[in-house]
Amino acid sequence: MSAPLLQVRDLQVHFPVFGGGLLPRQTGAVRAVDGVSLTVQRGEILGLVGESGCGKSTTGRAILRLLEPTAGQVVFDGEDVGALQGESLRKLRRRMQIIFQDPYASLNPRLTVGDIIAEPLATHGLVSGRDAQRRRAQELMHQCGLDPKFVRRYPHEFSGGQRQRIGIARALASDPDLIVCDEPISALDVSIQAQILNLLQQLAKDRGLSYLFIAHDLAAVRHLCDRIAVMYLGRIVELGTYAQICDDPRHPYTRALVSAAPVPDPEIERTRRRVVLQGEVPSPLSPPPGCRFHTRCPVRQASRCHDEVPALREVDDRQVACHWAHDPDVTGTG
Amino acid sequence: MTTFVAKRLLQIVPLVVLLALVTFLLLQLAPGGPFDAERSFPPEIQRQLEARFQLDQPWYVQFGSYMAGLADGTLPSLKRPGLTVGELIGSSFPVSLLLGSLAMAFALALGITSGIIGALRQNTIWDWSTMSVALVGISVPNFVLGPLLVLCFALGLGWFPPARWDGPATWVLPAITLGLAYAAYIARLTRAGMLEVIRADFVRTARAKGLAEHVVVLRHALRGALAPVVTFLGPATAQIITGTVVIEKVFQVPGLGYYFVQSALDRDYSMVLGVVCFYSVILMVMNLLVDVAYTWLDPRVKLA
Amino acid sequence: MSAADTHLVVDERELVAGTSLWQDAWRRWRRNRVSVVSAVVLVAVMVFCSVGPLAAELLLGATYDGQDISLGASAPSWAHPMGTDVLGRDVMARTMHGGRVSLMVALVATAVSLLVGVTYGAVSGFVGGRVDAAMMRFVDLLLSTPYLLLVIVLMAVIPPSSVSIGGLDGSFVLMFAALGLVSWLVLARIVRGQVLSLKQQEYVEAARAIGVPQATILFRHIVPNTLGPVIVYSTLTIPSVMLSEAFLSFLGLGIREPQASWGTLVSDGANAMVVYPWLLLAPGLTMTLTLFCLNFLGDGLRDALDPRQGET
Amino acid sequence: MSDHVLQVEDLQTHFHTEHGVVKAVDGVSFEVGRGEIMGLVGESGSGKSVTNLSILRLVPTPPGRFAGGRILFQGEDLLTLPEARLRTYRGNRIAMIFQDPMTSLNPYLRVSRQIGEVLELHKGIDRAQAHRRSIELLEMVGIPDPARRVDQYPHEFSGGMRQRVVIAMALACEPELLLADEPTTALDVTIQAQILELIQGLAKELGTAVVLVTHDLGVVAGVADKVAVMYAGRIVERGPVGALFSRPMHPYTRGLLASVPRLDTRGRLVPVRGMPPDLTTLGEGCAFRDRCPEAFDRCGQTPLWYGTRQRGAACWAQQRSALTMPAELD
Repeated sequence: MSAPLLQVRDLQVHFPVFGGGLLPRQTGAVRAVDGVSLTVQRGEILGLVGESGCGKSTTGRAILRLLEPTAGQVVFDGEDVGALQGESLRKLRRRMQIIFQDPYASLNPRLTVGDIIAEPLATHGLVSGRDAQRRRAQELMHQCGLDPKFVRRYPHEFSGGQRQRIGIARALASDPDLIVCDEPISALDVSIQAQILNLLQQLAKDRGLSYLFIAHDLAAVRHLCDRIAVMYLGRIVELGTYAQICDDPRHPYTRALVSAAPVPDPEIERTRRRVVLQGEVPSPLSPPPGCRFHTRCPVRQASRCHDEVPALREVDDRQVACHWAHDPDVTGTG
Repeated sequence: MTTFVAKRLLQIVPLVVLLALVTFLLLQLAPGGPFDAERSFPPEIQRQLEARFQLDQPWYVQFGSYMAGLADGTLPSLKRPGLTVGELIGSSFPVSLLLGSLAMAFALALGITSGIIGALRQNTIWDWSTMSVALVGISVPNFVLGPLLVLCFALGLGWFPPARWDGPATWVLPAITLGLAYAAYIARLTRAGMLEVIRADFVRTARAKGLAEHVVVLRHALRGALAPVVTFLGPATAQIITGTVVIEKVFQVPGLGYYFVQSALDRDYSMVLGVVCFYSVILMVMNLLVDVAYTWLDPRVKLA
Repeated sequence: MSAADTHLVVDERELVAGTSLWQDAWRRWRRNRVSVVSAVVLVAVMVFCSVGPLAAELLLGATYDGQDISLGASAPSWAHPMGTDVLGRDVMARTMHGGRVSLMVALVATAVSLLVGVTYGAVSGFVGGRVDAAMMRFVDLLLSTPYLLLVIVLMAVIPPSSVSIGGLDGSFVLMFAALGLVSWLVLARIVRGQVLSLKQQEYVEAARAIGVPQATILFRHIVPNTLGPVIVYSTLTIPSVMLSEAFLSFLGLGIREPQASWGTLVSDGANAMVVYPWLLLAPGLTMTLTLFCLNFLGDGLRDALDPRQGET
Repeated sequence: MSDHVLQVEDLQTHFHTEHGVVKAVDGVSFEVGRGEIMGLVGESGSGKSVTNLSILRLVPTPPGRFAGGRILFQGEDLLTLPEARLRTYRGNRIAMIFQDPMTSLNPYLRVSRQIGEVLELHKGIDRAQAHRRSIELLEMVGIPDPARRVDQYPHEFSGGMRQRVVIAMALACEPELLLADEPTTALDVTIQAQILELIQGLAKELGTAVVLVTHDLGVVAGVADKVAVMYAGRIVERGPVGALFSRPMHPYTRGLLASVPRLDTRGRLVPVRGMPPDLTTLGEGCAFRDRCPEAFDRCGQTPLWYGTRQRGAACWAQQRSALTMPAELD
């Protein structure tokens, strides 16, 4: 295997919390991302799944340096992203793009669709001349399933699904190698979600793109991704191929997630065994000691889960962060 | 909560001193002095006067003695011999306070009621007419409104005395004149707040519980709708302080406001400084009360 | 570019024209009849005040300071449509002149407050962090003082002659400065809030992800989106500045004789209203009408520019 | 009249906007029995939420207007009931749960007050009794330490806990009918599982009839007994949950099922093409025909219901195929 396109090592993003008083001073930190390591190969789609507040979006933004990481390293195609400044960082941005969740907030309402899609072209000098840029924008619109004759329209004149296509066209404009997709379908209607998923899949295939696909919907991730990383409270708890994660999860949290995801088939729904987790996700302001999942874990064992942080270890060709991942007596896996 | 209030009260002291300093320097830098105009004074008397009020001292000594005098209430007025600033404020402020309070009470009662009516009857003749009246209220300057009311209700119909300040009958016109613009403002704020809250999910929940409409409005919607009104009360106090200045002139009310203007024109430095400090303290305390009221209104707000 | 892409070169004439948010707002505003009428009346008032004095002088021979003591205070007539004051000056000419002064003070002071407020707010919001905290602390501090009292002191103690610039009367200069400097505070807060929230918008993040330079982000993505609230707020600042000017003039602290503003005219009128009511009514009603239209215009613009209103 | 708790007959709820009349609900009929959970499925703008709101007449009028139909609750037409009488049903015999637990609780009032006022109003008990009962209700919906939490404000609860509070409030008077409008859409999957389990358990234990509005076919498959699929203001297909999922009759239902990614397989997604129609410009004919792979000339006319009241679809293609093969009805 060649060197991975993206390599993230022990990434941490902490948001300082300021207390009151005349002069604000830091009283704590939200540990949104707390030691995430992952790799994305060329042409690979890696899914990053977790519930709201688990730090998956923050991870995505820190990789693109839209947020400054507190610690850790992001290496993109051999270059240390964290060390780049000014012009060299701008150059790198051409090769890493992002698609957002909210198709309404992610497009500047005052610019035409043509201007929005052409912005990367103009910024990086990829296409010069307004006419040429507009033509290229129209090509991109066509590739994303939009009618090119609407190039002069404004975002508010499009539906949610169409706006998401505009966002995709903008991300593709600079011909990137990696796109971070931050929940690109969760704000869309069911029948539109499939259109966008298929478009993303097609584009990845045609252009050899890599995605870091962030989502909370395990089914969508399974459909699209080669490998999946599951996050809980700022950490990755399990990382494996889509089949390993969805069909044979080892971490108790992944198992709960898989079993909670509804399947549109009453027969399966009626027969399958469900792991309903008790309680709520603890605050990332004061995460529990030891294994972060132990407060809700159905198979936790006295003292060790509470005292010792489980490392992300290799278990049966995948990585799991659970003390008992290899122990079928505890986890109940066959 | 108590520590918050204590902290804020303590903050008032340096702020007021700072403000007093700015005022003082402004007075110092302006050409001319308090006793310049009185040409009849022979030079030595003027020097005596200046020495008595320490005007011949360096500015920081003057400022220090002014502040000390203000603090213990012994600062004499420059232009009214024998009277201290404290006595002058003490005798005239209650009138301004009564006027301001009456105006504010009138404004709140009228404003909140018509705001609620406007919101609940949105896009009807009720809404349209109350809001038009409110817009008129905002647009008519009180020094135009005051004389007009006097012309109409005092001189024309003879219902109220045209001026002066003795007894409830004389309070009516000044209070209405001062309060109407605020009533209009509060009506608009209440209506906007109400319209926003009335569409909120939790109001729909309240309806789904089977509560009667007046319970829905008064128990569930009104508190949220009043938030902008409470926020407005801070700046409103500041405006009503200056507002009384005009009303006191129009209706010849012996209040502190117009006194202040006269003192400024007469260059009665100690009086000007005293009133600025006094009103600043009132305003800052009022702002503090608004913040505290806000926590009572909205349990999500934490004071820190 | 493959051969399949050639059909994409859509003819210029086939492009579907879009409707920008400005065009949308303009359409919404035009439907608001009261607001449009207000705008028309305002233009009429401005013409009345700017061209009016010239016409009055040519047609009626009336100027704002021309006295005819023998005439004294006379009721409205054909020669003096709004009557004359105690010195025999034409009230209409004085009302026009006063309007000129009031409108000019309001416009200049609003321009000052726009310049200061927008710059201050934008810098504070865009830089963020400690600078923002300090800058906003300062604004809060000023807002918590009875600053109009300070303006009163300022106007009372500074002799206008000491600050006159060029041919401009010192009382004007003082007024511009005093009112401009107190009305920028709220505007700065609004702009700062806007900038802060826009900075968080995903389309600004998208621009950063593309590598768009900071200055371009500010002027292409942030500033145009703050304009709506700024326009609305400044239309509402004009009447409030006008009121403050009139308020100071009414107290005898503003514009000085023989110059007149609506505030001084109303003040004079109020003193004589029992005997000569037209002295109060002419300037008072003109001013009220103007303020009324400005407020209606501001309301209409807010409804048109606020997208939430557009949906209902 | 029947053993149905709720029977909706040809409901029509229209909105008069400046762009024209929007027929948000255009002739919807269904019924729910005791202890039965009916899933009402559709995408945004399909009219499913408006249908639910219409039942308690919570649609703001104007701009809304009930243009026709009947809503029979225990045989009584809610649409013609005097407002005062309807209020004695709301929150008492018919309760409602809304989508977003973050906004559907009053932020200014304590939880005890919000649950208590329903009890005081409908059960005529005093404040102290209501307070005690509120604690019991919180306990029932699985909120730990209810005696302490009952006096807290909504912002002190997490999303899942707030939805439990909402459910406790809805169940306070043991309603015969529960209207749940996307009750889990705003929640995480693991919390969704908890809430669905709770609703399902209550329907079975208390015999409450439930109308569950959702866009998530998976949720319906897991919880509902029967399903109605809505598109552009009409029910296009309905049936028992098993039959509807295994043998969908309407092309839209089939399209939805084929476009949802599934956790158990990784087949190819076949999205429904195009976009939902604009309700203001909807004319005669099947609203789905522009997106339908099976549309033919007949679809220009509004399709008739094909099938029975329990199982059927509004589709001409069904009619056509019925001529050539025996109808399959459950």
